[in-house]
Amino acid sequence: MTQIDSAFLIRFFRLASEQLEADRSYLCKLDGAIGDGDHGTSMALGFAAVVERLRRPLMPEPPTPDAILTEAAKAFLSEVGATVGPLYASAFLSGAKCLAAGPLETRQIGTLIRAFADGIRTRGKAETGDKTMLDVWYPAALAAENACGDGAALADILTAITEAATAGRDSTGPMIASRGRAARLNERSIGHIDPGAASAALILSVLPEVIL
Amino acid sequence: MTQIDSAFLIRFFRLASEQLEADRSYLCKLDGAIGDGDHGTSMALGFAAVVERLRRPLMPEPPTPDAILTEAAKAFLSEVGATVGPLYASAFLSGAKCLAAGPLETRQIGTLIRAFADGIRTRGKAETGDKTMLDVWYPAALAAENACGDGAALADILTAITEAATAGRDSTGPMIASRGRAARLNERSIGHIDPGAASAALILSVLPEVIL
Amino acid sequence: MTEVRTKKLINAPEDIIPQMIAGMVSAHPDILTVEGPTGRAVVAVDGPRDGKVGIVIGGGSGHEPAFAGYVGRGLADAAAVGNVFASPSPEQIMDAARAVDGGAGVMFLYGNYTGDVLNFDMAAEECEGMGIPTRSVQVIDDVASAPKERQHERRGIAGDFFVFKIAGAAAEHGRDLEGCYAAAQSANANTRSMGVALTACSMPQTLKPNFEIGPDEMEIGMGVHGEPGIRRGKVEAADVVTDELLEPILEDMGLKSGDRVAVLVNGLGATGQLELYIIHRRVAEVLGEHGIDIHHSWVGEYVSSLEMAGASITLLKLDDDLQMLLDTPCRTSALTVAG
Amino acid sequence: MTEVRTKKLINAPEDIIPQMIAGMVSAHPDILTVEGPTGRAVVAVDGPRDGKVGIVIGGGSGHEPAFAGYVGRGLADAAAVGNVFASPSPEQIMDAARAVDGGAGVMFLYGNYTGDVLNFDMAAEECEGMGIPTRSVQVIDDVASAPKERQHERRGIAGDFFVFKIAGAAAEHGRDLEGCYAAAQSANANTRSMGVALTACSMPQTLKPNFEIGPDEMEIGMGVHGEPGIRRGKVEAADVVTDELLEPILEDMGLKSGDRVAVLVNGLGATGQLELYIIHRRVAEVLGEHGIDIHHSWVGEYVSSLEMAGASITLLKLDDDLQMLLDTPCRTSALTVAG
Ligand SMILES: Nc1ncnc2c1ncn2[C@@H]1O[C@H](COP(=O)(O)OP(=O)(O)O)[C@@H](O)[C@H]1O
Ligand SMILES: Nc1ncnc2c1ncn2[C@@H]1O[C@H](COP(=O)(O)OP(=O)(O)O)[C@@H](O)[C@H]1O
Ligand SMILES: [Mg+2]
Ligand SMILES: [Mg+2]
Ligand SMILES: [Mg+2]
Ligand SMILES: [Mg+2]
Repeated sequence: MTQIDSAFLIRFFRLASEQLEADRSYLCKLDGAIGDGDHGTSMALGFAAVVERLRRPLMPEPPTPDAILTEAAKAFLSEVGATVGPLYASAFLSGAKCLAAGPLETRQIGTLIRAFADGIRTRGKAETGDKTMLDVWYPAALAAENACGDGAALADILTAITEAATAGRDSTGPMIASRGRAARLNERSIGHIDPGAASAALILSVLPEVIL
Repeated sequence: MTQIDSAFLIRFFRLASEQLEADRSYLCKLDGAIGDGDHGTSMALGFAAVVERLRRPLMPEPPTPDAILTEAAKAFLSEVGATVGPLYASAFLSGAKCLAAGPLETRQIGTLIRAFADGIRTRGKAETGDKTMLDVWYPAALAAENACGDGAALADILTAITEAATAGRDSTGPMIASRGRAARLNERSIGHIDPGAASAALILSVLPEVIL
Repeated sequence: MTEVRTKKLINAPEDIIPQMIAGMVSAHPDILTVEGPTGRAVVAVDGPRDGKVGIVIGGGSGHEPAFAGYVGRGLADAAAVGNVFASPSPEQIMDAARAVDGGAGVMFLYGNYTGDVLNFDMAAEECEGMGIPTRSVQVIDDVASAPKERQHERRGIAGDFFVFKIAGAAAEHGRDLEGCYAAAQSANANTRSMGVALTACSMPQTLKPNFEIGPDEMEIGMGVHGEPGIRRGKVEAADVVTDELLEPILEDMGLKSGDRVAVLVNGLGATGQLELYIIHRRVAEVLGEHGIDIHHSWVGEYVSSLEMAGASITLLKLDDDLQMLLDTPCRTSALTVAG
Repeated sequence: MTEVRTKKLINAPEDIIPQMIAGMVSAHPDILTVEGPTGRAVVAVDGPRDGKVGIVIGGGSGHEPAFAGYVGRGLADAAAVGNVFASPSPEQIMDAARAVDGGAGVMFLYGNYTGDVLNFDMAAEECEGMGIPTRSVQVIDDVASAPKERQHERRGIAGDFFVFKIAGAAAEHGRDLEGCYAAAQSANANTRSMGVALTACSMPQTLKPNFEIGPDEMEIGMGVHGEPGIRRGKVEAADVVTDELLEPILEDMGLKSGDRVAVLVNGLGATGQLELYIIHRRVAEVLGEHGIDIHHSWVGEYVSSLEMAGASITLLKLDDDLQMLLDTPCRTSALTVAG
């Protein structure tokens, strides 16, 4: 794929949904350690709801990328609520704004990732370093933008994203959580990977398959 | 000891109580299989209550054997209730009647055992073969009476009791229960030793130590 | 699994019953008090009255809120509280009987277990000796525990709830001993239950599971003390289990279209209301298919089995009198029916 | 131990919430109904009224009887029911809000969790957009979850019970939105809890324990979703545990002789009333030693954590207004206060 268009997004949601479903219990287990054990379920249900929604007719026909992201936001939010519902709904709505003028070049994937991250931050008020999903979304966005700016090949941009996402996920291990459920643990959150960071890395990990 | 007198009874209750306490969880486990898992506790508590009661002054002073058994009945019954409270209270009261005229020869232990058995039967309406404690008490009584009638030595009478008690206990394994909690199991009670029979055999097993 | 000890929030095991009773009275001093030297008779503060039949319920502990949770105005006047899974003694029952005797006689109600029958009968004999007329009702609702031809041998499980409620209301309405007895027996004859257990419970003294049950097994028809039931098998879907519990009840009662029932979906301990309501949903569905009307339902822990996982379903078939008695207000720690 | 799957009486895991709701409504049709397209707003049949502030409570499932068990006349007008341990969505909350809006505004009450705050805030924004004035109260009773200086960050656990009850009564008395909000915030400011967990709970989707806890361990201060607490150690005697839970509560509230409180000893799931009353006995003893008066106690499962074993203690410090509101009659499936 050369463009971040409707087909891209539909494929992205489908692959991400499959990935999250496959890793449902891994994510629940991470969440059990410092949270309430439901993160895998909420993410799997939320993305499945998006995929389900995108199977049905959308206006306009064919749907624009921003229409797809807007519907994805609604579908995710109304299906799961939870903490991730509002956060990912904001991510997708912020992505919708960023694609409102039309598709982006695939190389500009960093722009969309940053839009997602900004949406999450606006809604949840967290910053990087708080041991949340943002510790994956922002580093991934930055890595993608830098690689793109450096003129890297598409495959290398994607590698940069995956590497940054993995590193971001792992960086949450030694952090003390200061947002969400884990924030009440203080030092006891140390040594555990943040489940939301792990699911963010899983979502981003499907990009090569979406694009290449 | 040559007589079944007050000293005999006091020693009997103490040793039986120790034995039941030691086998508490074995009895609970047997009861768990075909009942409700409390038999060891009820027996241990009941006999401990008797011992405790016999430590305190009794009227007349020194107490007669029947006074001891009457107090034992009260103490057991008021401590545990349960199924075994009324049954052993009746056993002891029936024993009290049998010793009302004064102590028996030790060789006549079968008479006391039969009195216990009769008391249990009157209260609980069970018969031998119903898979209850009576499948130990009656065979033990009979074995003691027979050995005594045959002119056997005291040690042999005691051996006859213990053997009959053990055999009686084991005989409950293949039986179908028709009294008590296990009676609702029909065939499913087959293959399990009756807990009340097992505790009866334990009680009788202390007689050699009481007497010899 | 049997090696692991069940964790409980208790002090010395020999103190649990007196401490539980002290806890109940400290929590509900407006409803409950203790009377008599045994310390095991939990009595309603404003229950017993001159001229009213005294209602005494009781049994072993480990079934909370049964039995003392049903003591209070309009329900039982007193409960005799036994050790865990062990009938109270005649002395303990007598403390309860003496506390509630108002000159109109005393009715004893308890589950049909050898131990309870023996002990309550001894207490009844003692009452008669003192000139207190008594009547005794053994609750026999558990259809899994004996076939219909021998239904008088059946165990009493969660059906206690309905039989006690009806008896208490009859006494509250000022019926005489025979009248109360007739109402209770009518409730008893019209109450059927069946349960399923998923895990074992552990006695506070041993902290070890009372029986073995495989990690994927359930036992249909198991009793509230963990007495074996009628079928062991793999755990199935809630609707399948519900149908298996409900069918023998419907059949045994011969319920038919147009009949009216009250429903109790009872949790045994570890099974929570999320699951119990899923069961009730199916109960309502099946009753609806049969044209049977639900007058009222209770869903929760009403007669438990320590921390056993599992549930039971109880139906009480109503006529106008039973319905009126069921709707009669009462105020106890476990059940409030508002006027 | 983590290999064994927890046994539950459910059908397909994805159906549990709709089926639980269907079960609740089928069990309590005189109290509950469902309104709105999401099917997740459980509404009081005779709660919402013109001119009365609408009381909406809610949160994730798995805490039964919270939240829908507290819907009914005199308490909450509706509950928004989320998935297990997951906040309801804004749409689901809006179904509840629309159902209870009687022109006097809507008050949202829920435990203080990021997910609930985010979703309820979105709903509140939507209400404001529609011209429905709203107020939101985040319950913050769990003293184990943050120090006093950061008490606004604390989690809401069993204290929901008291805060919801007070809010519902305030609305029932016809107070306006600000009046209801003031009462609820007063309850919130005067409610403190702390809990202990003995075993893990398992999500219906995984049937695996949410966290690991040793066979002889307890966790003091654990949250109602199994969020880690403040100390892990060997299980101790009930009195020792009770003291450890009670002390920080007393200290945090600065309770002193002559104060009056309401007490809730809450079971998390597998821990039964036998144990809960033993705890209450000690609570009453300690409060007595401090000269603190108990106005009323509740002991049982009021805010649960699936099948977790454990308990929590909650105190509500009363003034005359809070006491009057606490005593105000209500009729819900989980709590009836008779008039
Ligand atoms: N304020 C926030 N901003 C961004 N991400 C957050 C915030 N709070 C929590 N998270 C993320 O949400 C994840 C937890 O999600 P989930 O388990 O679905 O929600 P809940 O804690 O409500 O059960 C955390 O691991 C963290 O990454
Ligand atoms: N009617 C009876 N007559 C004699 N013994 C009986 C009778 N019913 C029960 N038992 C004995 O009681 C034993 C059970 O005692 P226990 O477990 O203490 O009582 P419960 O069944 O009330 O828990 C049985 O194993 C059996 O030996
Ligand atoms: Mg979570
Ligand atoms: Mg037993
Ligand atoms: Mg027993
Ligand atoms: Mg959650």
